[in-house]
Amino acid sequence: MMNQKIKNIFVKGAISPAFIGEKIAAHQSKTDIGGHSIFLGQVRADAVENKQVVAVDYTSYEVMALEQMVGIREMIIEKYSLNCMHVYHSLGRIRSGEICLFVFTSAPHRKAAIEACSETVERLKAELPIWGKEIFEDDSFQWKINQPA
Amino acid sequence: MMNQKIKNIFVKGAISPAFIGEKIAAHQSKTDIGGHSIFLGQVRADAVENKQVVAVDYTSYEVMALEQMVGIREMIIEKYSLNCMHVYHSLGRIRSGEICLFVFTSAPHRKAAIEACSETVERLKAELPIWGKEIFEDDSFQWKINQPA
Amino acid sequence: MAVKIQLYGKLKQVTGVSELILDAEDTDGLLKEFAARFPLIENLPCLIALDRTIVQTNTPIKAGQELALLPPYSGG
Amino acid sequence: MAVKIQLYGKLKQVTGVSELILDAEDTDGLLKEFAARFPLIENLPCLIALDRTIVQTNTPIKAGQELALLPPYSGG
Repeated sequence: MMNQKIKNIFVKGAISPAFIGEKIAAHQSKTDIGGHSIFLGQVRADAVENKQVVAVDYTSYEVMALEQMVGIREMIIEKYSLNCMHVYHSLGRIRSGEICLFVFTSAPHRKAAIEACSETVERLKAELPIWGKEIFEDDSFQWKINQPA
Repeated sequence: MMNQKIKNIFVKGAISPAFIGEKIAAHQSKTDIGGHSIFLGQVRADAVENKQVVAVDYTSYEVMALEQMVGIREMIIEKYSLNCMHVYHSLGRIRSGEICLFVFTSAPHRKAAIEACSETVERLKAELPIWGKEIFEDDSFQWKINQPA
Repeated sequence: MAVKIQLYGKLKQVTGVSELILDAEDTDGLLKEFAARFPLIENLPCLIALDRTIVQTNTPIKAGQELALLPPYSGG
Repeated sequence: MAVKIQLYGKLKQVTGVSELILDAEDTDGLLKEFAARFPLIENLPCLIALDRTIVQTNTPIKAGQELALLPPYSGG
């Protein structure tokens, strides 16, 4: 694992729709791609006992998360013969309605791109050491618990 | 079917990455959404007998396609309890590397958004009367044949 | 009965027209007439849409109905 | 052996520290020491990462290894 190139997936703050548009545009020169699949995680304003979530504060054990992601990336790119895969996860306080996760897979045919994207989302939720603290409007908080798929 | 609101899905020419970014941005006020799934179809520069595809020219029996899409949309929004669904398909000449299909589904949780997007892509490829003519660099052409998923 | 049919995709390209008047009472008769007029494309797979819905079995044609001959779809 | 462990997420918040020195020879011993120091969080589920890999069974700790206590993940 140590001799693999480790790509950073973390971005400070929310992932902007314009950034996503730019990443899509960067693939128009790759004319062997036939399909892109994208998953975006957006912070929900859930209500818990009459209080509304206004933001999620994300932290990570970053060194470990990036190492784990190297293995996930390699395995999935090979399994689905992807042209490429890009993953971005926010750190810090992301407000409701903002995007905190961006997974982007590209392949010659749609089935591979779609299945690779879905599998990447499941694996990173299960395997990357990242924690979300849900912040309510009165500044109280609770630790997020991921639902199984 | 006739009393349903018929939404236009057709756009003249390629779908721009900036347009996709704008559509994503338009969902940031919907704070009950937790996940978006997006599929993008991109024109591949396939080689056929040493000639390369430089573009696909799309035509449709538009009135029928839009009517069929009403049924697909309603069925999938209900089946997956989506917050919303958006579909755009290009007409006219789309060059290799450009985007000709944009399917965008949003739901409170990821599984519904992802499965709805995938099912919409399969259904529209199978059920919408749209035809692609692959244009080669020497202006010769062949009619596109869709691969089954 | 004279019925107007729309042609799409490869059928439009090969025949060189986007509409055609044929004499037919039902959808099987329409296909037979079409094949007689354009024998070279007899082997092209094609679907008939009657009022924008695909018909799978022979169906009588009524005055004013919208008819179209469609090659296999290749959108997306 | 004195070992330094990193704390994350709820474990960091509840203890109020991001690092801790504990005396342990293996990962089970480490968990026992940690529970003795912070009895209130004994019931919190947590994983041990040894050199950035989760260990599922009791594992001896060697000098210089990177240790971390991790609550259940909730990224994405």
